[in-house]
Amino acid sequence: MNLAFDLLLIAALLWSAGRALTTPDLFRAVVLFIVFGLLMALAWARLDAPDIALAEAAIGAGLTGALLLDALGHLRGPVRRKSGLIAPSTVMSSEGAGPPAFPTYFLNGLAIVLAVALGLALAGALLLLPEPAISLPREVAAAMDASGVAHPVTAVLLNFRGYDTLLEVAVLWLALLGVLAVAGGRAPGRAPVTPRSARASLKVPRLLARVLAPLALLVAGYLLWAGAHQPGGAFQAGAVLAAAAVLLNLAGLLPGGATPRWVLRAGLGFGLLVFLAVAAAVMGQGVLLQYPPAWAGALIMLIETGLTLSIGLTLAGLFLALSGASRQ
Amino acid sequence: MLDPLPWLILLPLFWATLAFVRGPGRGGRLAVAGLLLQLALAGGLARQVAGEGERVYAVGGWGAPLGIDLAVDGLSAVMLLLAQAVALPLAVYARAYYAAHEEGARYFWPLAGALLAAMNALFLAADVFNLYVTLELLGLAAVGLVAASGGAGPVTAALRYLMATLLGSGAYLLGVALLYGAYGSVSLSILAPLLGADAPLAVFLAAALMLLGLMLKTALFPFHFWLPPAHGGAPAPVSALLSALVVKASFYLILRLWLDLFAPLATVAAAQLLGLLGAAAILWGSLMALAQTRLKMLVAYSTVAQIGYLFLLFPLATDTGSVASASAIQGGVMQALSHGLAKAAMFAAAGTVILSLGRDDIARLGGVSSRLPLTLFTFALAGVTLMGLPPSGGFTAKWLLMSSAMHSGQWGWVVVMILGGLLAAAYVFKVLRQAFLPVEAGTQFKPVPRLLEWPAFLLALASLLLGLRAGEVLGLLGAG
Amino acid sequence: MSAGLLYALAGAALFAFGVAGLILRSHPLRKILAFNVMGSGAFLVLVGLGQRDGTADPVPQAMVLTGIVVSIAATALALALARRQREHGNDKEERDA
Amino acid sequence: MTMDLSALNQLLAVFLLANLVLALWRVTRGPTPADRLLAALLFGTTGVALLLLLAHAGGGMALVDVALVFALLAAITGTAFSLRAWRREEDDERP
Repeated sequence: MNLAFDLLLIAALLWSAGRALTTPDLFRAVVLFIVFGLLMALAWARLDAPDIALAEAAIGAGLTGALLLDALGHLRGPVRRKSGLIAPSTVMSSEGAGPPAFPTYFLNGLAIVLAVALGLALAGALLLLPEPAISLPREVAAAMDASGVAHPVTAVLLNFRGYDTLLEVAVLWLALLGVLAVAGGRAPGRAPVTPRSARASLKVPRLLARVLAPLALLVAGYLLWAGAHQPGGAFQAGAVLAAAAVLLNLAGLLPGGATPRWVLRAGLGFGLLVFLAVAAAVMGQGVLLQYPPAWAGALIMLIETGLTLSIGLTLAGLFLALSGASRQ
Repeated sequence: MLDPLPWLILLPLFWATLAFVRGPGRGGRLAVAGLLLQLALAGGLARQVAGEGERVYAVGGWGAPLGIDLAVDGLSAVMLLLAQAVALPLAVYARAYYAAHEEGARYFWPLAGALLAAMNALFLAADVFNLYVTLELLGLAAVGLVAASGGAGPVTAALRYLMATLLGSGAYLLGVALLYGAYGSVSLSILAPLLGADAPLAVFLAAALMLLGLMLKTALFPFHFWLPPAHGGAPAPVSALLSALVVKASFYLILRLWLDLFAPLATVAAAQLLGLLGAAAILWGSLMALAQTRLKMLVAYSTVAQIGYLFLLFPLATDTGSVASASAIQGGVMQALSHGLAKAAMFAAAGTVILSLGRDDIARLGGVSSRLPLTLFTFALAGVTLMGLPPSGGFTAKWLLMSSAMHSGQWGWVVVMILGGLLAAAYVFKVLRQAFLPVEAGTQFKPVPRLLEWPAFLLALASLLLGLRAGEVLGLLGAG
Repeated sequence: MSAGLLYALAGAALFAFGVAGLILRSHPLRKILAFNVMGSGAFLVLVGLGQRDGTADPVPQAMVLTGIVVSIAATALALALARRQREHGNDKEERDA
Repeated sequence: MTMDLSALNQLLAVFLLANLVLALWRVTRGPTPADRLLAALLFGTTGVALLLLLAHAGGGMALVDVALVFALLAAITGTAFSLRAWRREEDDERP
């Protein structure tokens, strides 16, 4: 029966992903992709990975879904320009105009053959793989007492491999920089102007936003606190915060914009700066990111709190910058 | 005493974040100060490596396999020096450039800081998953820089660049997943001794995926399609950073994986294939450069060609005996260094021409020789390195590669290198000839600040003098 | 066959889907979906393969959390670029008209 | 896998998942955008039920948190759809 569950879930995953990439209608593709994200969250739950399930539900399905739905209106309609990966003129698809030429058939065929070969080779390789020589879970378990937290994933994320996380926070901040650079520099962000006719339709979303935003704040606080001893932590908490901001923006209660003022810029950089400062400060006693054992728990909590704020702002900023930029 | 190793990663992140908080367009002076410090730190680290050899740094004090290790040896020390040495003059140049030309200036400094941090972190990483994170950091910073001016051309180029770089890092990540599944660790020092020629199929697949992904990021022919529009369309300081450094970072990683981790899997056939792609890149890139009508596109296609030389080292260093192999690796690294310096100078010079003339059509460069003599001289000096004439670093590089080819009896590569040098001479002289023509009627040369011309000149001079100091560089390379 | 290995196999298939989609589809939005599918595939291989023996392994789980954050960062940047590109296309059309 | 579903829970889980697969079919078939999105929202609710079941069956209490986030986020996706995509969808369908 377990196997039946897994096979059904995997079939649904493959079907939704495959259809999202092949269905001719973009809207349908995005909805299928959101469904794919939800199914992935279920798969993570099934794989004993509740931390990832949380992140996937909040980031993968929630925020990515909102970003895609918001972008959809701007990216639909006839495509005037190709942005093919190989070359503008050699790859076409059903979204382009005109029947594909012979080299297109050939290249498309080649790509399909290569992808199928890759999939089969991977499957074969996975089935033939012997057991690994090293067991990291055992190493993690042995070092848990010195990590300052009680939840293994948090210990890996913020202590054993905290350096990865430092760089990853930088990646997120960097993406916002890129979005601001591309979307910004135009009309300053203002609350979306709502025509009288549309105002009535915002009634329900506004009510929803007013009820859900405080609730989201509460959930974010809970997830942050929970991270020390059970699944949760800064990323999930930040994502829930960001989702609340997105909802407020959609309901017209929070202005979008791509030119953050300095307080907001400080908030966006705050988490990274705290992380960097802690990483540097502990070097007085040892090496980069080596927390003194007695302080490890407190320092990790400090970093996570800063990160929750900045990750929330950054993720929300990714949406608000785009949403504000398009409403000039 | 300040340990230079972690600070090479923290410092650029610090000034990048502070520049962001200070606001759009701010932070240039902070960046120059930070880069000065970084250059000193990289110098200090190189001296450490030259004196004490390879060094491992366990972040968080945990050590592999539980924690993440950083490591520095001769190769990474040389690459770190190159990155800071190119970035510092470019930062001085960029301040002058953006003072005259505001487009794309708003987030240049934070993006550039993140780019430098990513590169330094990549050169120091000794953990395949950590390398993945640095690759993503580097890729997104580079794409952001290309797109920052917001124009139609750069945005399209940036989107294509982003898709290529994401496909590349996706393939790399799957390779990491397979390695973890096979051995239970992602640390290079743990994985290397476990990996043998009898490795399971998954490990061969991992090697192929990681190398392919990185080739896409390095823009090796035929994966070069994204490079010319991205490097040619970005503002000049960005083109210089990207062409001089960013493609070298993924090349460095290919070299490191080939020589260390995947050495037991490396076959002569695979090495010959890489060499053939490199040869095709040299010829195709040079011919395309020759066919360009815009100066920056010519310089960008020249990068496609010069990347080709880097890949000639693989057939020369695989199963050819220690003498040929050592000289091939030295030649490849010298090529990465001298091309880095020369290409930064060349793009900076092209940017100066654009700022002064307002355009970069090669056919209408008349008068540059008399109005911008220093900039033209910079371009010519950098050209000497690309052609591989003595005493430049490019000459040393090609001489080392050729002697390795002769040693192992692979004469074909010698022919390719000679042809490549001739073609480079052809496209460099195509520009110089136009520049020496008289000023076209109605052409206005805007005066340019000296801080625009001198940093570029210093970079070109460094690429030329590198040949004279090759002994020291190669000594450092062999130290760890 | 353990559940981990089963999901790793599904991940391999998803990765191949994503690669094919990224190469074959031309619309930027579709490419963005494709690389997300590709990433999810790689994540499933990473965690599934690490948990072949049926015990949870926090190390690849933490790595996937990192990967998810990187994915949304790249998605947002790609969407921003695609939208800007489309705006330029629309501007051009208006000028041409 | 620490999670070992008891026979009844297993049956229920498979049943809920089968529901999801049917909803997935509705998402692909449409025919109207509202059909698609309602089906997608059904994913949220059924997903919550499924997660609670998995938590009950030994997947750990953390899955209850996942269900909580699921429920919260489904509201947001729904709003994003109705306010942004749906109206545009109707615009598109007008001749």
